[in-house]
Amino acid sequence: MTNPPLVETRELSVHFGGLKAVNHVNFSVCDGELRCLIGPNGAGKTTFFRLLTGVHAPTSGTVKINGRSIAGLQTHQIAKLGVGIKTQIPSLFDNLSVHENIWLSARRNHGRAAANQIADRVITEEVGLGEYANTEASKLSHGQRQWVELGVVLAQRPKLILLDEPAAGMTGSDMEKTAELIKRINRSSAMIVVEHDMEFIKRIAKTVTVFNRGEVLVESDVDTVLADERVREVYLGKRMGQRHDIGA
Amino acid sequence: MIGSRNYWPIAAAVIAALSAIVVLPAIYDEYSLLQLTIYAILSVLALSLAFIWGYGGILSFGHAVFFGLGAYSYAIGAINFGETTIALLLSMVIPGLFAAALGYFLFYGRISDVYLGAITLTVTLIFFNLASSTSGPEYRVGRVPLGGFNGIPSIPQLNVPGFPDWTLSTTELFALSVATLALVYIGLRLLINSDFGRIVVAIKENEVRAELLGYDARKYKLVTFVIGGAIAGLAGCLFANWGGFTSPAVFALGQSVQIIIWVVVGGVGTLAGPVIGCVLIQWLTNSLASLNTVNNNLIMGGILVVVVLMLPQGLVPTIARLARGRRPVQRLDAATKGLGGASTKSEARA
Amino acid sequence: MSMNRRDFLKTAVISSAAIALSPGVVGNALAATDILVGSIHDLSGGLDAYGKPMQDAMVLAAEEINAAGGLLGRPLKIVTKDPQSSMQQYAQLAQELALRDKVAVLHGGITSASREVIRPIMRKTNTLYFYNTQYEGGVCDRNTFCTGQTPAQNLATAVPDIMGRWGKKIYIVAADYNYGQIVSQWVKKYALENGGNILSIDYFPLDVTEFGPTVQKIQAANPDFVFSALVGGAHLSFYRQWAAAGLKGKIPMASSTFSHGQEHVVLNASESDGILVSGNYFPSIDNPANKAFTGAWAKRFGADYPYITELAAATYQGMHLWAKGVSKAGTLDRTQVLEALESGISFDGPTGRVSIDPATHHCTMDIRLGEVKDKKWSVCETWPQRAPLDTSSVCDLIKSPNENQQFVIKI
Amino acid sequence: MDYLIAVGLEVVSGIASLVLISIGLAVVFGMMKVINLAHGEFLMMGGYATITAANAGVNIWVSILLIAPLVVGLIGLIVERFVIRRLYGRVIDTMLATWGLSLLFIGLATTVFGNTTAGISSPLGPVNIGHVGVSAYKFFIVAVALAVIVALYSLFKLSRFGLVARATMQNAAMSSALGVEPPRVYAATFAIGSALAGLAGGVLAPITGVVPSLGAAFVAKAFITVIGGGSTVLVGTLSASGIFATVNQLASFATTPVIGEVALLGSAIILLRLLPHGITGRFFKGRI
Repeated sequence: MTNPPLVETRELSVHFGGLKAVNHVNFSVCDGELRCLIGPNGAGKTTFFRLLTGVHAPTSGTVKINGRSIAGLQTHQIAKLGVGIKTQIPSLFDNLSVHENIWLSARRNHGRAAANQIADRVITEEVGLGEYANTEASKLSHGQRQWVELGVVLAQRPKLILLDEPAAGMTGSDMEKTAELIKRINRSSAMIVVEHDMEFIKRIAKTVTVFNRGEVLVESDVDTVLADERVREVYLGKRMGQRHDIGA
Repeated sequence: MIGSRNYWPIAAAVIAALSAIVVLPAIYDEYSLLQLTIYAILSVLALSLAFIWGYGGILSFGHAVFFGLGAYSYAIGAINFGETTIALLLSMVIPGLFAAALGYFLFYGRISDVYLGAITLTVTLIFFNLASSTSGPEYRVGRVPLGGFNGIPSIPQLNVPGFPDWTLSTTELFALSVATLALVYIGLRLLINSDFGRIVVAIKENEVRAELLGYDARKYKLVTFVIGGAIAGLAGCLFANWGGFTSPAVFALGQSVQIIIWVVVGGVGTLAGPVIGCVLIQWLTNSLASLNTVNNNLIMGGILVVVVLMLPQGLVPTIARLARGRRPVQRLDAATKGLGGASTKSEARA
Repeated sequence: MSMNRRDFLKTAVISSAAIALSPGVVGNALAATDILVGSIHDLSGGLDAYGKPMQDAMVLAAEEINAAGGLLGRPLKIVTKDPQSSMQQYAQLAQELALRDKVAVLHGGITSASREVIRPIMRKTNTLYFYNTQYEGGVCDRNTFCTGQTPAQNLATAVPDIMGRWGKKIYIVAADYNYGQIVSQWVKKYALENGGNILSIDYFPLDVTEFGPTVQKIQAANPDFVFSALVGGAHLSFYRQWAAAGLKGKIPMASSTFSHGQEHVVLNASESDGILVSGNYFPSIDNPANKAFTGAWAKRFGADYPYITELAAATYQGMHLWAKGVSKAGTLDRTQVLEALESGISFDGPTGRVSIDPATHHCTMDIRLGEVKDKKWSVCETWPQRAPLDTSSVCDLIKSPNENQQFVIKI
Repeated sequence: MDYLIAVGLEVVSGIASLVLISIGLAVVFGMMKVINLAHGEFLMMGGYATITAANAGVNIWVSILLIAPLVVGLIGLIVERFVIRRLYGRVIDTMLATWGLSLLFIGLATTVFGNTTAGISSPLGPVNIGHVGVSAYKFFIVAVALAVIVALYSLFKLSRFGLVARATMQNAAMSSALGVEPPRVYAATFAIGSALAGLAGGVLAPITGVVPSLGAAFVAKAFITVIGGGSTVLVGTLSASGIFATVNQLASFATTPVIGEVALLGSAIILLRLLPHGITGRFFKGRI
């Protein structure tokens, strides 16, 4: 027998009034995987992401992380299961320095003895922000703030990392660096990345799950998915027709 | 900003307190000592809110509840037991326990923001109403009638633990109050500099992020709240000692407002600021009492409006900024200091 | 490093500045010949309707004494403090008057709470203290003189008299604090002793303004009359809501507190006419001392002065009693003034003769029943020279001069 | 039976008073997310405006229904211009500044009017329900509360100003792109809230009397009612007032006014624990 999947959802649904934002989704991610979630606006991927992080409670179905149901768990308890989460808009301790931000993460997960050392390594080697270590987070550029948050998540040394649109608002070299960073992180942690930007997906993705109308449309490797007719249809069709992103 | 890890402020506090205790009784008359005593006691109260609001991010509109509970607990304990050591402990334990219960209700119910303000305000009004309606002879704890609106008079002075007959003189109460102020200041400074303190500040900065890292924000807020409540209770005990009375006025909305004003005027997010704010405002209130020409409310209200509009950070941070010449790099400088490391590079860059 | 030292200096400088600034900024530059008299009354905050006339009475009495050559050849100077209805301020200002200004005597305090804050401070600092307010009785402290009336003094005669006029079923509404509670118990005692019946006693915190449910409850109980021991501006609403519900003409009302807060000045005649008040002073009292007093008052503070309250009259008499004590002792020395005051000093003031009872340090005085009509008081009964029976049942300072407490009198 | 009707009337008029006391604060908070802690003093000034006008010979109804809201609405405009406007988006700072204003107004009123309770007597006599006399003025209070609710509903839901106001509160940038001047809308909304407070003060003046410190008794109740009501201004205020005033009046009848007050406060705490964002949900700006 192999280990149970790191994340597993069974018949997961959440309904907001009459709207079936996520409907009977069966989904799993194993150790070391890098999974991208895509889909048109309103497909339910962000809502699904929030179900995984415990922000929304499911109407029915279960989410298991590391074999353990997260029903009723608080955010911090989910974090303690070894899940690192990066939200869409960078969420940092704005008035604290980069070092302090990352130290707080290392301190929680590795104790005070190791915290400084881990924080230093993450800052200088892994996210490459050494020269900003003592800069207040609020003073950094948007891209830098995204990387700091990646660093914060990294310093947890989680088994699983959930990233919500890590490349949002980035262009060119910033996006390049982010993609590199994600690949590097993936060497030690499994990842689920919700992303809009097809260009970015092409750079990082291995397996892709496509959402549409709250359900899983296709799940396959990136080239197959991109070649799939149905995916093109929902993507192009929906892009024009529907303007609201229900999940976000 | 997370507190600095240098210990000069602590050394300064020790020296200031020791010299105050040694020198002032020699040069001031009894009246001035009593005045200084009340300033020191209320400064302890100011520190307790400075901690939970400025560092814990919890703005309670009913902070006076803990102060009042401390005063009443001490009064009831001291009159019942005769010896005051247990009463002194009670004055911290009971407000602390109440803070734990209230904090559990608030933080584990995920109540924050104006809703927290509304509930704490309501709680203090309930205490005020209940305490005010205990004037009947049936309301007594042990042999102490609660006294309703009139409160409890003739509260015994603290005695040296184990020596019921050695009650504190004016000078000794002064020394005790100043020492308490210094100790509370030092204790809070150490706490803020500790890992616990850094986490508390981080939760204030971004609660969601802290939770995502696995910190149970509710727990940290609760502990912060309990510490603040216990310190406020201690201030209440000293207050009951100073005046020898306590009345429901300690629970009044005005008392809670006053504490907030001290902190706002001095500077939220500092410890020295609220102490200075407290002393300034108290001194002003006192001076106005002898003037009889200008209405006190007029002045206090004016000060609060002007401070919020003109000095939104409060006196101490504003003065500190002016003293540093308002160079923008100084904020970075402060950030650097926060980590105890130096990085001249980042200064140059920003 | 330089930053650290600067931090240190900053903290040190600020602390020392705070220490140095706080006390003694205001120096005292008074002529050594003035006799300082402390006056501490609420001149702002919720009780100033009570405090202001008392303060004015202090001034008037001092000016009269000064006009007559002062005391011991020295002029009086009133040192006025306004505690703003805050107990903490009461404590601070009483300390200041006693320790810094070293006043010869302190007059003041309105509520019992404020008196119990002031009294221990005065005793500790050996400063003579006069409390000039009607209160619930029981204070027993050789350093303190209470010149206002107490419940037994006032109600023993008034309650039976009012019952004779209106009937035996009484509904009591009272302020929810010590005074209201105790007065209600005295009313109850005298009512029961005279065959009366108390339907209910309702207590109201001092800040209650909404009496709708109470008005309905009283109607449902249908008493012969209502006895009110309500206090303060907020409770004024009761009389108004009572009249608005049309009960003014139906159920009569008596009170021991009405008029002390100038209630009848604020209410209009149709809301207040016919209310009976048992008390010690009404401006219409017909005796030479009162004529002189009201004349002097009008001259000093204007003929349109709202109302000279009982507390103001008591304060005025308190000042004169103290002055007589000092004159008799021939010195300001506290012990000798105390002895002089205990020697049976009395003063013929606007309320008639007031004499200090040596055993209780309370006063024997005339008690009256007044009726308000058109915002003016007429005196319908006078019971001369009533002794402070309640306090004297528990307090004897001649036997035990070291007594220092407020007794709760068993009613 | 007569007594029960009288009790019922006390409850209804209690609800109406609470609605009047709170509605101005609810409008300002609900629409602008500004908590005006000087709200109680706005009531107090409405009371003084009414009494001063009535004593100067103005018709009592004009003083209550017109002069009080006008005067306080104007004061609101000034306050908005010089204080509130500088603090938009800073909820706590606004609360502190308005708290300062509250003290300032108390001081001003004390200086101008003195501290003695001022009042006018109730302009309507008693009416009898069976054998029980009640003040006819209570019916007037209920009528004013109803009129205010209808007027507010029409203003915000049916008028052009209401549409513009709600749009501005929800998205100022968008509506300014459409040619609306958000500052004007804010000022107008704050003035309306203030005027409502003034009206409440005017209406209550004959029954409570007016002292400079009058506001303190009301602001906490209004604050709790508004927070307890939640996001939707009218429904929230009505439902919270309904619950709190009923609890308060019934407890007062059964026991004492103190217990009534404590019951009100206690029910507020329980309500906020069960519904952490009030009866009608979390606050978003601009819902009426």
